[in-house]
Amino acid sequence: MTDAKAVIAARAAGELRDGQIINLGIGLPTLIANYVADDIDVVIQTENGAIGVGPRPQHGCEDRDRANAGNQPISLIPGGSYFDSATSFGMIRGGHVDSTFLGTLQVDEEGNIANWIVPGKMLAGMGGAMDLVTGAKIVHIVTEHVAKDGTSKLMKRCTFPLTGAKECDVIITERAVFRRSPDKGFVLAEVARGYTLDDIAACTEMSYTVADDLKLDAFGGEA
Amino acid sequence: MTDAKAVIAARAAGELRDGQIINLGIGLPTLIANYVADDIDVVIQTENGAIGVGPRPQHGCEDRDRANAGNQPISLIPGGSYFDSATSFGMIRGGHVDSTFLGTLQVDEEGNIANWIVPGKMLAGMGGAMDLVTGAKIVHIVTEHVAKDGTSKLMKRCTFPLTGAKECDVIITERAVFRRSPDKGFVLAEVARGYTLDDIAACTEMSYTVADDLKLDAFGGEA
Amino acid sequence: MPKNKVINVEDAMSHVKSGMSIAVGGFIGQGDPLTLIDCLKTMDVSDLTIYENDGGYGDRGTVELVRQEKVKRIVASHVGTTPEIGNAMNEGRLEVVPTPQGTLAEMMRCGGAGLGGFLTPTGIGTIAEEGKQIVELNGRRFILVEALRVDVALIRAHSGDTWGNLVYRGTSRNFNVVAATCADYVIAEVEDLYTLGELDTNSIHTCGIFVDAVVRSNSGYCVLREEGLDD
Amino acid sequence: MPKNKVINVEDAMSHVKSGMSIAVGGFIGQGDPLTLIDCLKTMDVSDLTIYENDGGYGDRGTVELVRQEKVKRIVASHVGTTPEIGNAMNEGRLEVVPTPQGTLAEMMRCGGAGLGGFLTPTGIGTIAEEGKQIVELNGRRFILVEALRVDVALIRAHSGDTWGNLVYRGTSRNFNVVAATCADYVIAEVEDLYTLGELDTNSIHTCGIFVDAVVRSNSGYCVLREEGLDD
Repeated sequence: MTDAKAVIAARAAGELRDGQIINLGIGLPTLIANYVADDIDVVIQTENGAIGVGPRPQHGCEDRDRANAGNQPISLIPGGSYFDSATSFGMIRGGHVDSTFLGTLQVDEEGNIANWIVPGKMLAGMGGAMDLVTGAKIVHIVTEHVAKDGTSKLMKRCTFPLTGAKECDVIITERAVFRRSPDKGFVLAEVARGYTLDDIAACTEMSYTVADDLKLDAFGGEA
Repeated sequence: MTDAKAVIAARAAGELRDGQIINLGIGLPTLIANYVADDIDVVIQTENGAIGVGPRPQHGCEDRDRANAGNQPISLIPGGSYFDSATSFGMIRGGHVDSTFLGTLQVDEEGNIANWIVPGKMLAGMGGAMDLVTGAKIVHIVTEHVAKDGTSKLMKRCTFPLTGAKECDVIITERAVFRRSPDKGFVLAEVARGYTLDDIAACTEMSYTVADDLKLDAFGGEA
Repeated sequence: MPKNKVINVEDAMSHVKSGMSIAVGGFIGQGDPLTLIDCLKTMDVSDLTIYENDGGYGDRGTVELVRQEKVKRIVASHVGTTPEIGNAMNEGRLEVVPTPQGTLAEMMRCGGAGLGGFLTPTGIGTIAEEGKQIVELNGRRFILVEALRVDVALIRAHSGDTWGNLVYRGTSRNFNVVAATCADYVIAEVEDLYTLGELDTNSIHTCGIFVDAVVRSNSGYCVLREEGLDD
Repeated sequence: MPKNKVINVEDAMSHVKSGMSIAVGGFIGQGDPLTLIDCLKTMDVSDLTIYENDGGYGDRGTVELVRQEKVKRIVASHVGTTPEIGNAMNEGRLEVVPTPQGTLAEMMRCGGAGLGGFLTPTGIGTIAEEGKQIVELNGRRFILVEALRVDVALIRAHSGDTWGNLVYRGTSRNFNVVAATCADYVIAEVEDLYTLGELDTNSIHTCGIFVDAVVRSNSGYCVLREEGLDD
């Protein structure tokens, strides 16, 4: 397992708890569903209006009226159902979704998230991300640790327009896991195989402290 | 036809226009459904969560899960359906109900309505009346012209707490019909059989003007 | 597989403690959660605040909790169908806060949907304005009503599955839908219980995401059904 | 009997005039009212303001009206699935107002429900605050968002009856439900049309009270269905 995205998705799946309701953002976060442990049952909500999202339907069974927010065909597990957008965001904003996993452009030491617009580039829009980071009980940012130009995506202060202020609870990269506590800010909890504490310090712009029970070789890399 | 309530209900039914959505208050207004003309189709909404209210079901077919806001058993006409309270008041407040007919304790020359509480007497509550007078496009007050003590229910100024301010559009009693215009206030449009202009003046406390095309012997009494 | 939330009524209702706020579904008997109310009658709780359209019908419904002096305050649109509530109020044993029906429904929905409040034209120029902030937008005046969050919700559905997906029947849907969304702990009694996947995915009225415990309705409701209705 | 609202698409769409505001249902192709959009493409209208979650998918949807320069402004949560909209914006031919998805849905619902506005925590601390009134309640800050009313709504349902009762299918329900409530004139295209009384009274998603015209979907939607979906 050497692909960074696969490492991140697999580690993110380890955050899941039995019985949780989760929402997975488009792209990398969607991959998390592939790594859910056998003894864990989670229920996946998609903000365009379905809950209990199951595997991709068998070839030939795709249906224009059954898709997720990324327009990929879906099936429902037993107990799943469909609803309208106002109800969907009532669930999300109302704290009925336990956990969301979102990719990002930037995240900073205050927990600010910037993942919807790069100034000067083509506008896509925030979609449901602002509602998700505001409403979900636990907000996980899942992202590669550094940008393509080598700079840290975990910054002192986001420079792009924010998606949410002080909303990020957990950051999961292919190199480390950080958890934010109300008094101490982000705390480095885990370092992936193949990285040292110094490696993480060198590629992380934001301030953080190191957990007393820090786990080294915690995930990823060659087992 | 000498019973005042029957006269009022029959005259009120004459206000209905084909295709209208209407809501009928509990008590006297409910009787209006019995007088709808054959060539008029109206759709009745009840605020507890049904539309297309039809006749009382046949004896033995009453059902605890199918009733109106007055707890009377209902049936639905084809096209009718059920919904929740938030949706129901979305319809009402949102102006999707064309016309409501409500009884009252008092109504005054400004169009103020007081129909939910008599100070010092047992409290019942406003139910959905405040929403109905605010949201329905046309608000009809259907009421006996005078109270049991002989005083006019059509007052200069309501003395009981209001249900709605300046919301009444039409007043229908067993003696007369008044319509409120934005500039002239209430205008006497019709006088029932058996009453003269002087009779109406004598039993009406609120100010009003008389329509140019006033109809005398317009309804009620012995035909 | 989504969690099985079916438990017995006593275990579910043990979440109700003295001093709590409770949203109750139903409309003068249509869809009232009578199994849950019957259980509450046997419990040693007091000082409850009830948010409900009404107090029930005749001597059946939350009015029974008022008679037992378990309730200190009821926020409702109408209590005229339960004379005992008016008596309790007049004797100073109960506070009643009359609230327009649409406003009460929207308070519950708003709290359930994570909104802080809403602007309604209902009640402008009446005592419903009292103590409320008024906001003027585009020349119209609105009452700012705060969203409602409560400790527990008690609701009733016709059909349900083990995860708490619910389908109501006829006019018994009413306040049950919004009450289900605005509480920290939501208990639903259901007449007909189905295994997962039996209910139509396209026709669920309350999603199981909102529900914490599913309880089977007992015969209490059926007895009421046989009583028939007044006219 | 409730009114028969089934008319042909041209008569229904003749209510759309230059300069109007239009709410459009659908979500990147799921439930987009393509029959109505196809008709609009043939009409001589301009300066439209569109409220919709997105601009469609690829080159199909309201993006087609943007290409024709009929649209001056689109209020949406996401336009990333229709590059042509980004191009039009960058070239100054179109104004795009990005709006959080939940806020946009609630704006439509609020306008349809006769409310003046609502307080949302979504977007606090972001540019979504800009130009908006902030209301503090119980120590929390909320954005006051005004309700949306528009001239026309264009929506699509799977099944409908002649009065305009609608049933959606799967995730094609989305914004169609709220868009149906907030317009002066609501046009619904339906794939399957039923006579009154054929749809389940307990499972209607949009009540006919909200709908002004019912139009049969043409094959346009089916063509899209055959195209399959991207991954």
